[in-house]
Amino acid sequence: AEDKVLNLYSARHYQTDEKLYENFTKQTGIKINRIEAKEDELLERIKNEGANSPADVFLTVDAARLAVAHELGLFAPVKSKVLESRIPANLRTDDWFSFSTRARVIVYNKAAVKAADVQTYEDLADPKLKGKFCSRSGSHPYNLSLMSAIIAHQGEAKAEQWARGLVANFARAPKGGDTDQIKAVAAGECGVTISNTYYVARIMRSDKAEDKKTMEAVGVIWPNQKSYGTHINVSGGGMLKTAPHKEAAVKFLEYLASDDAQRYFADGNNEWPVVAGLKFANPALDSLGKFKADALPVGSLAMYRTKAQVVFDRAGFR
Amino acid sequence: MAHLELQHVVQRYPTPTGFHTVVDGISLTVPPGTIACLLGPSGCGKTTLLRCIAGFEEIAEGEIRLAGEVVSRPGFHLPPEQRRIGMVFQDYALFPHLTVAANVAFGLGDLPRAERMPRVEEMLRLVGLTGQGEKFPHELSGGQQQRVALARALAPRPRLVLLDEPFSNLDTELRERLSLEVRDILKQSGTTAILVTHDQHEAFAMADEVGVMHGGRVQQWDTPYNLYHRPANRFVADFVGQGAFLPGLVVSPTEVTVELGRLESSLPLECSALCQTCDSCPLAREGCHVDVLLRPDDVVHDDLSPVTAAVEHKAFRGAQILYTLRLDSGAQVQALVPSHHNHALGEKIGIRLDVDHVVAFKTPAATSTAPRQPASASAA
Amino acid sequence: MAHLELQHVVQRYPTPTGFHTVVDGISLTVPPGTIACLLGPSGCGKTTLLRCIAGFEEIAEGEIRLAGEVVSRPGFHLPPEQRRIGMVFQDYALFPHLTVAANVAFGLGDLPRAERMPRVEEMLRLVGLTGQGEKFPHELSGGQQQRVALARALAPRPRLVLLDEPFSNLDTELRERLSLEVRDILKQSGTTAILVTHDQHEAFAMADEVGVMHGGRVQQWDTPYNLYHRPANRFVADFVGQGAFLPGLVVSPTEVTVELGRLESSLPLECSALCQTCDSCPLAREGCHVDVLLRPDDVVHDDLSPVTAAVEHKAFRGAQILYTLRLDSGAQVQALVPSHHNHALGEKIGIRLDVDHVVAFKTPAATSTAPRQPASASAA
Amino acid sequence: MAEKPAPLSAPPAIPVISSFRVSPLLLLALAVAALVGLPVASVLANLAQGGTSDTWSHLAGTVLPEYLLNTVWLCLGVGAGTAAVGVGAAWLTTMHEFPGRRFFEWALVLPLAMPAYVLAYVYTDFLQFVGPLQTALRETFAWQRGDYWFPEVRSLGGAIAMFVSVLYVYVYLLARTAFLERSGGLLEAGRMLGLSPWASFFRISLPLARPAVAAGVALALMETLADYGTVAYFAVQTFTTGIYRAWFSLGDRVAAAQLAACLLGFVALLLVLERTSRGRARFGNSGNRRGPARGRLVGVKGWLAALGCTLPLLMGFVLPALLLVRLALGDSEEGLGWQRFALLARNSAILATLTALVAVLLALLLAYGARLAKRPAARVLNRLVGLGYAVPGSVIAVGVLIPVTRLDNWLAGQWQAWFGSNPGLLITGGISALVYAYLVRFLAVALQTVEASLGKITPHMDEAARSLGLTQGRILVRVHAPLLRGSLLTAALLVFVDVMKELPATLVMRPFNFDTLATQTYTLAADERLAEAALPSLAIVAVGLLPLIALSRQIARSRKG
Ligand SMILES: Nc1ncnc2c1ncn2[C@@H]1O[C@H](COP(=O)(O)OP(=O)(O)OP(=O)(O)O)[C@@H](O)[C@H]1O
Ligand SMILES: Nc1ncnc2c1ncn2[C@@H]1O[C@H](COP(=O)(O)OP(=O)(O)OP(=O)(O)O)[C@@H](O)[C@H]1O
Ligand SMILES: [Mg+2]
Ligand SMILES: [Mg+2]
Repeated sequence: AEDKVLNLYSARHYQTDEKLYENFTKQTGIKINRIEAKEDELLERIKNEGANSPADVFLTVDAARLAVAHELGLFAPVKSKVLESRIPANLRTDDWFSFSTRARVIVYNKAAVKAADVQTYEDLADPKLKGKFCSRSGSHPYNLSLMSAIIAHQGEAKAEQWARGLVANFARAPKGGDTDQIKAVAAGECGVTISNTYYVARIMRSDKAEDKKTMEAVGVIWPNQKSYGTHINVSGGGMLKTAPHKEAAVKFLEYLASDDAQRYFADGNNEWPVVAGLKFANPALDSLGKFKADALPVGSLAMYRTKAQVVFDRAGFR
Repeated sequence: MAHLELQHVVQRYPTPTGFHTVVDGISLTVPPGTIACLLGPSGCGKTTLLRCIAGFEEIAEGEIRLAGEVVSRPGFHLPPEQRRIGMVFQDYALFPHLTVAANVAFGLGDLPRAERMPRVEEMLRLVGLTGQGEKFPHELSGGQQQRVALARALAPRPRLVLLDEPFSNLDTELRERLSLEVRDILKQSGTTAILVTHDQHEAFAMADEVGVMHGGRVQQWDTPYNLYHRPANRFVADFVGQGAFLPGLVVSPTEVTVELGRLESSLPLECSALCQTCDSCPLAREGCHVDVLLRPDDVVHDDLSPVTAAVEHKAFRGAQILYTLRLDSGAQVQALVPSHHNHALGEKIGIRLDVDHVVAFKTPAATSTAPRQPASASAA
Repeated sequence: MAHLELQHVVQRYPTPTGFHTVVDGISLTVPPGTIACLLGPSGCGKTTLLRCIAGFEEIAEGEIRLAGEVVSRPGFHLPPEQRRIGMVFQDYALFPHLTVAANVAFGLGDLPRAERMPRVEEMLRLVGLTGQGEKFPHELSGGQQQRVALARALAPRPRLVLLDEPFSNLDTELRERLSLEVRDILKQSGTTAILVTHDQHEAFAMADEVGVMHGGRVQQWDTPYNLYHRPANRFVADFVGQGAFLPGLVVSPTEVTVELGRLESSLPLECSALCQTCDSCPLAREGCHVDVLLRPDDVVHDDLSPVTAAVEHKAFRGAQILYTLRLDSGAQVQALVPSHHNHALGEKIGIRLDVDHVVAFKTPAATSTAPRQPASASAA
Repeated sequence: MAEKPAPLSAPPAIPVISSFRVSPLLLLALAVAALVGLPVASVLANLAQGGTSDTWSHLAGTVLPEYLLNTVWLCLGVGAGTAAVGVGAAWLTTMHEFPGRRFFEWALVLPLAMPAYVLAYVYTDFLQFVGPLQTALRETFAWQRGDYWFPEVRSLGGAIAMFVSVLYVYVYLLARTAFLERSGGLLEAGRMLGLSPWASFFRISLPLARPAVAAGVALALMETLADYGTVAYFAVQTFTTGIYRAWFSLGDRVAAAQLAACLLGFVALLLVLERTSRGRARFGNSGNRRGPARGRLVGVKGWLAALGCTLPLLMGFVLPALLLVRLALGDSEEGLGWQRFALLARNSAILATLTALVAVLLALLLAYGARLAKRPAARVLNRLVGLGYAVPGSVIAVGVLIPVTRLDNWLAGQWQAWFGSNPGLLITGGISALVYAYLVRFLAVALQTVEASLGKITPHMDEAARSLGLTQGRILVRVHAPLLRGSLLTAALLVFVDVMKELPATLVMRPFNFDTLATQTYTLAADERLAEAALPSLAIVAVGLLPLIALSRQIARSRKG
């Protein structure tokens, strides 16, 4: 019998995903039942529900989480020509797949900081920027992910030194989200920060006067274009081993890699599609331009996740 | 230089439909150092009057003065804590979170620290609770709690002490001992006190003056002796002491006849010379019908007496038995008889009158205006 | 077929350091339809004993039977709600959220609806609160609340009613009326009742049998007459009624001399023939020193008497004055004198003895073992 | 009557051995307490498990000391703040008469409807450096950064202010009940002994209200300790941050649970200390004939009192509500649509109502059970139940998830063995597991409220009813429940509003496609869309508000007479 429902556990928390799912139902007639919650709690739920879990697909952001789910043996391997052909190899594994990416860029106040001084992540630790750097908390997955990448590229010792440099440059103690940092940079509370691209893009696309003013005051830089590239993280998912509706699950994963779905990620949520060469209509993403992404296999970010937190803690990056 | 003065004090509780006047125009004066008692049936407003004096109720009319100074009048109200009045509450109102000693020490804030504990000890000794200072109120019996309340009120040496049935939960012996001791303390310190009690013996034993209240008014404010022997009206006569009324006929200004014989009064029955008929006479004149009060000790058991009455009820009173007797006419009288004269219910026993003081009230007319003034006269 | 039977009941409250034995081995029997009274000083365990009977306290030893059935024994405990015992609490414990009528109707759940209201009306009439059914408890005076509590306990016609000082906040008149009425109701319905009271007159008037408690034990369980005239021990003699002890010397098996003269007792003073000395004698024999109880009515005021005593204190008692007199030896006696004999404090008045019943106890030896048995004898 | 052998006197067939201890009601209460206390106990049980020392030593060596210090300051600040504001407001409105008292009496409850995290969002948005206020200041005076001083909202002090602004209501409600139930006679006795109304407040009312105030402060502190949203947003790192860090960042759930257990141990210790310091003292009143008489505050004093009551109301409700409205109005993007809103509100209301009802029933049962129990065991169990409130929501959610899914899987196994088909998870997929999780977390609120009032009913009341033939169960229904009406309403109200605001457990435990106002707020706020989150936040406040107003007026009315 053909599955008429799909049970989705999602840690994505984007308003726009709604339309993405509706479209799937329209195309396939499969109804999506959805629970959205925080990543780690959802993992606990799946783990505890065990063999009787109703969940078919688990979607989350942050590669490290996907890797944890993989290690817990929650995902079932999926063999799908569609997925293999559309998703680049460094963005997928046997049992989970990335569907969109977001990059961590440098945002600076054009009046207070020279663009040349903030071209790489490493520049941010330079004493020149003393009292100018601000950031969200060091325990946030986005920062942990970046730190994991730095450790992967430079080793733990250098990474810690870098973190200490950042801490020394703090304009204020870490607080708030990425949007808050961008606004603080624009208002001159600090000179430079790092932010996920989709927050930047969202402000760029806003009609509000204050947002327009914000974007006028700041510049965006693709870091490390001359070395290993800008750090990216992914949003992705996979089919669960205990999925009661395996057929629908695969269909759904394939749908997420389809042009339609990929455009939702781009146009709706300002994420970069994983499918190469896709045409989308997001002026903000367009204006950010092309960039060189870090080619580090996203799965390996998970390896340094714990170490990243330890390094931040030791450096006093709260 | 009266210590406490009430002038036409009126107090009302609001009710859903208007007001309920509980204290209805009371005037009284308690000279300094006097111990006064309020007697009266349940619900007559005794507690409320005390609360007015203490300052918990504002008064609607009249004036209350303490040591010459106005403490309450409509629109002005000295807060209770500034009146320096001590109060013992009917429900004790001990502080449950404090020990007995702390309760007693509560009002001693003005005293130097060093003097506080000795004062507490002294008060505890007085009420017979030495060594119980560390207990909490809920660990005491009802009577013990009452004693703590008493000690607490007396400890700060107030100018006026109000006691709302302070001994009602004590046994007779303790009650008598304590009431005498409290009387001594009050007298020694010259403290003025007003005591509400249900126990007439207690009122008589403790008070210099006793007020009998009824329906929110003071019916009579007098010495115990006068209350008993010269009641101001029928209510007081009925309420104070025991006894029964027998219908009588005034035969001369000094004589009344009742079923049991003729009673002679040395003083005239105070009939106004002006009135021509019984109805118009405020008191009683010859030919008027009166009710004569007979106290149980006015009726003497005498086996030789030709007059007999049947035993209706008897109450053992220790040395005596209080007999309720039915006369042939059906009227009842009471007689106090030594307790070795033990007669059975229904038995007819001989009685005679031995009245040394005639108290009579005009028989209420069909119109229910009860006479307010007594026709009182001492026996020769 | 005794209705209530207690056999060696012991109850203890836990204290921080161990146990405090409050009821110390009480045995008693209350036949069906009897009204019994408990008298005793404050804190002697009366309330606690009632609570054991009602089932609120478990007992440590002994047994309580109601209508032949065991309701309490160590390890077994019939819950209070299954005992069908009514109780009136010292602090009323009215339900504040219910009207007076609803309070009274509270225990009438078993009654058909139609019968409930008439029963409530009946009870309210009985306690003199007709028409007050719609009030809430806090709108009543203390005495009125107590009457509601009484009505509530009696309404379901319990097999046994326990009353913990049910009249202590009522005025004498209402108290007497109510106690007689309650007695009548109890008697009519054949309900057994135990009443705790501090008022001896009340106990005497209401009770068929009275138990005097002290220190967790029943000192004497007897008729009022016997308690007064034949007290079982010194404590009872002291506690019940008034009076004073005068030292005396046994001069013959039927005679005792005291300061005021020689008292003759028709019955021998029950001295054991076996004992040779006073110390070994459980009661008293010739030559032994005894304390003789003199009630106030045993001492008669007689202006002609050669023996005089000084007035130490006087208490007005209505018909009489209770004089406390000091003899030349310094010993005190009390005398009840008609109230027109008004003597001043300090005045010397003539007295003589008129004892028709000698009650004497052996004078406590240096060792403080007070004699438990009286040396009692009726006068000829 | 003696000759008629009473039918009731037929001796029971089986002797009831000491009815006090094995009353069925008590057994039921114990069972419920055990059930609700299970997840808390399972969290505590982690203490016995040997920890991964790596995580511990890392945390202890780097961040834990700071977290602890922050937590202590936070607790001290919130404890002192809620006590002062709550007791002060309760004292003013119960014991005095001043302009607007009747309004304040119920309006002071309103901040409760405001989730602390929403408060944090709006105040931050308004007061931060880039917020409209500071921006306007800078523009008006041409200031630059560093030219002027402005209090930093996102700080320890700011967090304390946020918590106090909404949590004082617990203390207010409980203290108010205590003041009202207090026998006026005691205050009168105090005044007879020379105390001014102010002095009687400090020497009589306050000490007597102590169990209630302690209960209120305990609730406020437990909620503070369990909070993660607000402190995380303010970047004030507390012990709870440590728990989340151990769990999420360091991936060590055992260490996280152990930290949570330490937190619980700390809370339990505080509670025990408070109880033992009461000694043998009692706080119940026997005769509660007269309620307190209200003193009239006239002139300047009256207006000062009104001002004193206005401030917390303004801080905790009016201002944030206005800011939310401002945000919502400024939001240009299309909203959610009324239908969706109605659905969310309905879901929230269903959960909150259901939980409130069950919680009140269980709280009454548990509190009464402890009253019946002569031994302290039941009371200890109740304290355990009470601890649930101090556990961070995510931890309790997982704590609940474990036993519930185990039971569920076992049931499914049994079903399959008997009927051959696999029914899937029956409990986890429904609302019941969620309600259970709420109970584990919020029963404490109801329990504290009910217990505080039950203690004030003299035991003679029970005894009088028993001597009138009522069993313990019926006494509960006919005497205690009506006497406690005010407290039961209060308890229901507190739970209702708490459930409306609850997030972590709702997120992870909810059934498929079941969104509430709180999850909606979260979805938007987590995406850093504050303006859009304003609308569902307002809805939470609004939906919570209606019963709040209705009930608090009801409570005010039930106290008359
Ligand atoms: N707060 C109140 N509101 C309305 N009526 C009241 C209030 N308090 C008392 N009353 C009524 O006022 C009357 C007098 O009450 P009060 O307490 O003064 O009587 P009391 O003489 O002290 O009686 P008792 O001897 O029984 O204590 C009673 O009829 C009572 O019902
Ligand atoms: N719950 C309790 N815990 C410990 N001791 C108690 C308790 N209740 C009463 N007691 C003690 O037991 C003794 C007897 O108390 P009980 O209440 O039975 O006295 P009572 O004879 O009724 O006194 P009263 O006439 O004053 O009411 C007292 O010494 C009292 O202190
Ligand atoms: Mg009174
Ligand atoms: Mg007692």
